[in-house]
Amino acid sequence: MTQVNRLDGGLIDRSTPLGFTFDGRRYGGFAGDTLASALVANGVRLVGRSFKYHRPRGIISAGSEEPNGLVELRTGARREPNSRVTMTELHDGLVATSQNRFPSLGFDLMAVNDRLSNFLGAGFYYKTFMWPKAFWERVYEPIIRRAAGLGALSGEDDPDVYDRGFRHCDLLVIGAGPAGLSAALTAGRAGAEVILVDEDFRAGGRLLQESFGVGGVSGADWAATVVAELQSLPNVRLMPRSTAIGVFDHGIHAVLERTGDHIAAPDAGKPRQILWRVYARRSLLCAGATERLIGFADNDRPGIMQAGAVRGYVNRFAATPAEHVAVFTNNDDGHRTATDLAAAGVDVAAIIDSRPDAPKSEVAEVFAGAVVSGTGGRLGIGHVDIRLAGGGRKHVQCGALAVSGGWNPNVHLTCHHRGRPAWQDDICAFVPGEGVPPGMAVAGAARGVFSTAGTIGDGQAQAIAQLAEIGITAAADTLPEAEDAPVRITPLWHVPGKKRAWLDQQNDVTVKDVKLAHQENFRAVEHLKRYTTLGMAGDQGRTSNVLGLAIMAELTGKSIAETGTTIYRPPYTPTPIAAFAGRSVGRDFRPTRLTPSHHWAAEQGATFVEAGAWLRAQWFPREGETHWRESVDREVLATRDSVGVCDVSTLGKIDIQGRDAGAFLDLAYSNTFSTLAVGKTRYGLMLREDGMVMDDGTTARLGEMHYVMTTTTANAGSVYRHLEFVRQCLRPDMDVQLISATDSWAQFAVAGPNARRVLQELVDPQHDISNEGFPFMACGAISVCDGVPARLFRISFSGELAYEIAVPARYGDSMIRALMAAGEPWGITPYGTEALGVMRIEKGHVTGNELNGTITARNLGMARMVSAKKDSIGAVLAGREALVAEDGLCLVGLEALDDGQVIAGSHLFDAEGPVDAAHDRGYVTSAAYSPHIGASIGLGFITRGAERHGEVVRALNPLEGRSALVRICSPHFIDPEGERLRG
Amino acid sequence: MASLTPTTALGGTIPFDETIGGNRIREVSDAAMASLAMLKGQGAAFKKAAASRLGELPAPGHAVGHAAGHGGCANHASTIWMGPDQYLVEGIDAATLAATFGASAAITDQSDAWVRFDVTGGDVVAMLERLSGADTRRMQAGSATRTAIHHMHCVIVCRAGGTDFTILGPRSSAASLHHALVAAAASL
Amino acid sequence: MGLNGGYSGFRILREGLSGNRGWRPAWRDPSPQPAYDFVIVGGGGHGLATAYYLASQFGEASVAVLEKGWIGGGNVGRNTTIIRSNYLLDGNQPFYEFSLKLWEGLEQDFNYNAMVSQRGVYNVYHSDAQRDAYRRRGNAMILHGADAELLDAAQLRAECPFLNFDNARLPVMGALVQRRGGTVRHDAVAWGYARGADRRGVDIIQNCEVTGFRIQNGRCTGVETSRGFIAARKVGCAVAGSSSRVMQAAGMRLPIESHVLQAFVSEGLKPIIPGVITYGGGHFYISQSDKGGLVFGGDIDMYNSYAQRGNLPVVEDVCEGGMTLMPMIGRARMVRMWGGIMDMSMDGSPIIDRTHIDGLYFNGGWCYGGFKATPASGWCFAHLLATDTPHETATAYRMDRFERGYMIDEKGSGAQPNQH
Amino acid sequence: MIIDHPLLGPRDSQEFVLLGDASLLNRPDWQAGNAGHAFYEYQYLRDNPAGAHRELWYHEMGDRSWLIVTRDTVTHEVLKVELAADVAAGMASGRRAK
Repeated sequence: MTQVNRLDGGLIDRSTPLGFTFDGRRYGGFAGDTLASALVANGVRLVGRSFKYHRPRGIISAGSEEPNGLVELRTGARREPNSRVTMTELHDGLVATSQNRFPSLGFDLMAVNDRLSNFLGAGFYYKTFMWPKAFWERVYEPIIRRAAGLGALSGEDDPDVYDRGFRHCDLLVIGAGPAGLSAALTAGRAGAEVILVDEDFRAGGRLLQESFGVGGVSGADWAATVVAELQSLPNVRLMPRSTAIGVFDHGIHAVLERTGDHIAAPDAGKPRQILWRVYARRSLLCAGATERLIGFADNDRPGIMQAGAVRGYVNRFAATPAEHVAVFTNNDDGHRTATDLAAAGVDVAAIIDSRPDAPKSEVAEVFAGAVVSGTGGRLGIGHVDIRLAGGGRKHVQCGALAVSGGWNPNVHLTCHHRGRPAWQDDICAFVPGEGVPPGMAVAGAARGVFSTAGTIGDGQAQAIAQLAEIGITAAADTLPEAEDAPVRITPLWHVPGKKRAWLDQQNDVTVKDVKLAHQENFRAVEHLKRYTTLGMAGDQGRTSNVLGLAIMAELTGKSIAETGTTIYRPPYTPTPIAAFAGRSVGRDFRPTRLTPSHHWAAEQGATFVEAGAWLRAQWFPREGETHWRESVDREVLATRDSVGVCDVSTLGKIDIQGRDAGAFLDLAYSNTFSTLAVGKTRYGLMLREDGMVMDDGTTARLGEMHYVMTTTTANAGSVYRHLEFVRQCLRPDMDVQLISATDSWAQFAVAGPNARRVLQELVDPQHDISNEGFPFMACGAISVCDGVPARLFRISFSGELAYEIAVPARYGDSMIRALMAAGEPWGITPYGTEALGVMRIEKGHVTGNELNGTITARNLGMARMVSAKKDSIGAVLAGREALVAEDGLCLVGLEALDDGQVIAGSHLFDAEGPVDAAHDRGYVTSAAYSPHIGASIGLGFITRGAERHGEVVRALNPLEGRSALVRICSPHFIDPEGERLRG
Repeated sequence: MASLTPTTALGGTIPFDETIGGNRIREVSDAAMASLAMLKGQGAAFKKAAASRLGELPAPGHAVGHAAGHGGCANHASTIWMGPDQYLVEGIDAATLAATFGASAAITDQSDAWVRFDVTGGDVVAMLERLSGADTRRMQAGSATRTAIHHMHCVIVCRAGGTDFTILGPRSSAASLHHALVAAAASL
Repeated sequence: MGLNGGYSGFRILREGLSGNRGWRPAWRDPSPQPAYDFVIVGGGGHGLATAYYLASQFGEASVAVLEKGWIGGGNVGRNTTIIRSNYLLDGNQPFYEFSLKLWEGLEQDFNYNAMVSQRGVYNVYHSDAQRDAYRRRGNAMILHGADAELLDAAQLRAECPFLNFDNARLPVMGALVQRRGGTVRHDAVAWGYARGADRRGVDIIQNCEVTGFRIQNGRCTGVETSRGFIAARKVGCAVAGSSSRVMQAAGMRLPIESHVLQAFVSEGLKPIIPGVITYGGGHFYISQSDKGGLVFGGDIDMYNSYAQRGNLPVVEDVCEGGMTLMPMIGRARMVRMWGGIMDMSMDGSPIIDRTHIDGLYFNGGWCYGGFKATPASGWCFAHLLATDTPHETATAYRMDRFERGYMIDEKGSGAQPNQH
Repeated sequence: MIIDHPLLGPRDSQEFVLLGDASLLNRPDWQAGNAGHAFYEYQYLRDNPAGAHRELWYHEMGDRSWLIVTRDTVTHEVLKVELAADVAAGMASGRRAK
């Protein structure tokens, strides 16, 4: 199809034609077009449907504020709903599809809502759909939900990658219009580190859209010259296609750079977008302004546009919205549009200027003091009805209507710290007010300085002032000649009338809705917004808020300043969720920690399990084993019968040194460590200050001034942080130093009757590890395999004769292979976390399942471990009334009767008696099948448990319809006297 | 008796070494590292020992080359500031340090605590910009900072401004850190 | 209440045909009387609900709600609209279940459609230990008379096929589901209670800031406000977010810190998320509004704040979790992020109790769970105010539980508010 | 947010873990007669000011220092940053002086 509305000139590259489709139809455009300008050039006016009434919608703007021109862009997994055509850079083969219509954009059945609008006014749904009760979810809501939303997600995983980035600068300039370019140039020449961001793909802002020149050349050429100089400065970074979406505390700005949206798809490994965190010592907002429309009857027909946008399409993109264009304005700006249209050879049908003192025009008849009282046309504007100053009426044919209601400075980023804009009467607009983010200044149109000369001068002045605050001196250069017209505007918010006049075109909020909100006492601006949904659409009110509250001000008789505004929040423009996530998604959501024997375990075909940040071997399936239980049972039995080996490197290890190391541990642990002999290990219980158990583990004393603490895998980080708190904040007087040694060591548990025999194969002969020479709970620095430094701890989690042998992590892979080889004669069996879990339950050792943050030492039956002879964290608050209650919870063992199963998460009840919340006696924390005992066993907490060993209780799991009788017993199912440990 | 052979943090026998675009990413697995922390009230003895073995101690946020005859820390044998009274010493084993410092310091071997990647090339800063909030653009030889890379606690040491950096990360997270570096280099 | 003034489909037709001129203000804007029997400080959801139930359930006629700004402007106006009663502990479960039951009959009760939508709340689990903890919780819910289901991976996949079953950092193993949980149009809750209370004679007074309490020999006799002194037989404070600030005027220090919780909404999209989904491997939960916006959130910002705005790290953390759990939302665009101020208590559970000052009552410490609690909180606070005895479902919410050791700590994270 | 570390200069707050009110430095005497009540107040009661607030930040992804940050909870402005160890040492010596 030929580009019927394409004009001569413009900033497009006619040597690079591009093809695209909209709703399946093929169109042509050029490099330098946006999808919007290409659609305009092709005479496409109808691009969408409104949210509620499904009214025909056309493009009204040429910028990121566009509320109507929303399409589904691309196809398949890359489909992007609600994409603004005005921000979509045209690329060859681009595919766009209209939204929220059925069956077609031209004929939309849902448009019946428009006929029912009298019954569908603001908040109608709050007043009905209540009867019959059940109908809301079954009937009404499904209907409402089906109508919800505009575009649709593909439902497929986003195939693109997104990067995050970090940049630092002295001055961040937001917006590369005349003010921003001038500011960046001033700061750049002064040698400051400058970052200049602009959401457009071409720098220049309004200069690209206006016809007037700067310094004797066209605005676009002046911009190009400035850009060239900025690019030559090493201390200046230009970031096109980059939107400052949010201002956060202390000069942190979020900037979204679209690196892959102007092409069909990013290259492999390259990001679609980058979310930059820009640390700016100072920032300068040069975001320009957004033109307002005016409320009048049927002001939402396709073809009705911002007058400035019409200029933009004509001047920058060489595209006119129609052959005959009328202009409706309350300020001088509309006349510029008329002039530029005429200069481009487009017929200006009429200039309707609401001001009685409207200026004359060379290019068209001016109806001074007149207003547009209505429009007509099917799926787009065909004519305007004019109410003349004298009261007469006139009917003018046109294919487009350019409307200017004045300009709103883009103050949004100044409100991101909940700042409130201030009303400025002479320009009839809000300008930055109280609460602008510290470090930010505003220049140019964004603070109501509208003339080109004014913005260029203001940009320079504000840049100099901002840099001065951080001790950088910048010089003022002579400014180029440019237009310097004053703002001449007489406010007109809406043309009174019976028919609906639109304010928020996406959400279908009309003047009538504002009146209804006022009538029902939703008069506070926030109530107005929330009741009518004014300003809750994709543009977040950029095209509608001021109109709406101006009308509310009229109704309440308050001034606009008193009426105030709602809050602008980040992001400035809609931002893909994926961009905030960057690379930390999927498997890379968080880093994965691998054990030193990981690669070996993978070779063995181990099944792995996530244990916090770690990936650990869960079990090692063997040929012919069809169910995980077979593998786990085998691993347990082999360990208890002969010897097993397990990588326990994940346990936290903290090196504690200093003359006060023992005293330090006495404070951190509830039991005593200063008395521990060198070469010995002791179990330690660590409480939070509130008396609950924080962590437990064994701590070894390697020297007079040297301890090594072991923490649980899960708490390694938080325990280290806590110890640093004790060291730095509570006892800075103590001589103690901490360092994490978790990653330094590859540590293996070697457990079972033959554990010593295996180790003797590897431990260098000079070290005596016999039962006498190295008894239970002994520890020491030794060497293995001819002098490799190692640490040996005789501790046992399994309840068997066991050691933990640690070698430098680099030898971990080699060490596990050596252990397997040395243990072969005894059939050494590697075991994973499942078997580890079974054996610790059999032995009654607690883990995270038991230590759930509400458990005291007393609950664990370890009350005596909380020394009363010394100060230790948690000891005092552990003595509170409820925590020492006689009928408190007690850790017990649980054994299923008659082949039943103990299930973790079951609640415990007396065997006879009611089963309801009031009679809940406790719960099961851990459960496993014990191949050793040949029954399902578990650990749990039950009231008065210590006194109830032998009693049978009911373990109830109604969630899964299960119930079992279990016998309470000691948590030590295995070797309660600990003979195996000491063997 | 069996003899043990070391592997690199990434699990290989030869260190990873690849050039992606303008950047070279090289795993360094053979450097001795030890943490050195001054004990309370030992200031004088500690500083004396430090002077004899290390020379000048780095100020916060810095690393200082300690091997005689080489300037700065470009020779990868430097003392890195880690925290108040805490340092990480490259290129000297813990036993030697212990002998030097005696009871004036707490010394712990850290040779196996870290994975170390040296990243060099013209686009290194552009690559680090995608990984860390540290102002690597302004880092000069001898700047060193502990910071986060993709939720991992890392140390970034600048060997030569703009072109030559060392990144230390937790050894157990070597694969994740490596993946992050390679992805960043490839995304430029 | 008759048809005249009441809301109904018929009324909408009638008004629609007569130019919608008959709609009256949803609530009056009266000037404050010199004295009331009950003064409720705070015109948020809990304050308005308290006034509504004082009038509707306890027959109290002389009630005023004092709001320093516009009603519904607190957390009822800035939350993620979720209702549920999937609590573990005896001190909490019955209360939240009571609340859920009130939600189920609320709209007919106050004649306002708040769009209570019971589309289910899914808590996804990612490890055996997490499943066991959810099982314990689900069983507690059932034992207290609430509903709960435990889904395995296959069952969850059938209901939420878009979850990242194959490539997530932590495996998606199943979910604890409460079918009766869901969402509610949050603003409508405030307006519905306000309208219902107003129609029962309650004075709702906006732009009236309480600046102090008049306390004479240990008894609170009224409040000083920006519009003068207002006498009251009993004063109830429901100002979660600002509790410490307000109660300081009565010389009280609370086991509460104020923190900011951020929330986010996307552009309107065709329906794609079935219910409320919560990620157990990070900080992320999401639902989809009747307008089509994806409404999601995650963890609090960690630092004390009264600023009603947050910072980037949490935004990124939430989106990382969201993209990891459901990568299909990547190309959905966020249009707004905002922050509300939470009363983070020392055990993550609220306080509804008398104070050491006669005639002064306190309701607060709601953490980020206040919205779902609105009806029960209002009912129980009204019960306490009217009868001076705690409601049976709120007996555990005592001020002195910390000193005596009766914490209600669902997460087990102890006395660190930013961990709850 | 940016925390101006006394030793390292401006750092992104994302490198830190926040514990809470700096009053946690004032751990009561475990042997005092009213220790139970004192520890209750220490552990559970907060001023929670709307304004300047002294709070404990831990440089987890940094030098592992605990800092006392004085920050305005309404504006988020950081007014002062100190090393907690210095402050705690000062308090200890203050106690000894008494």
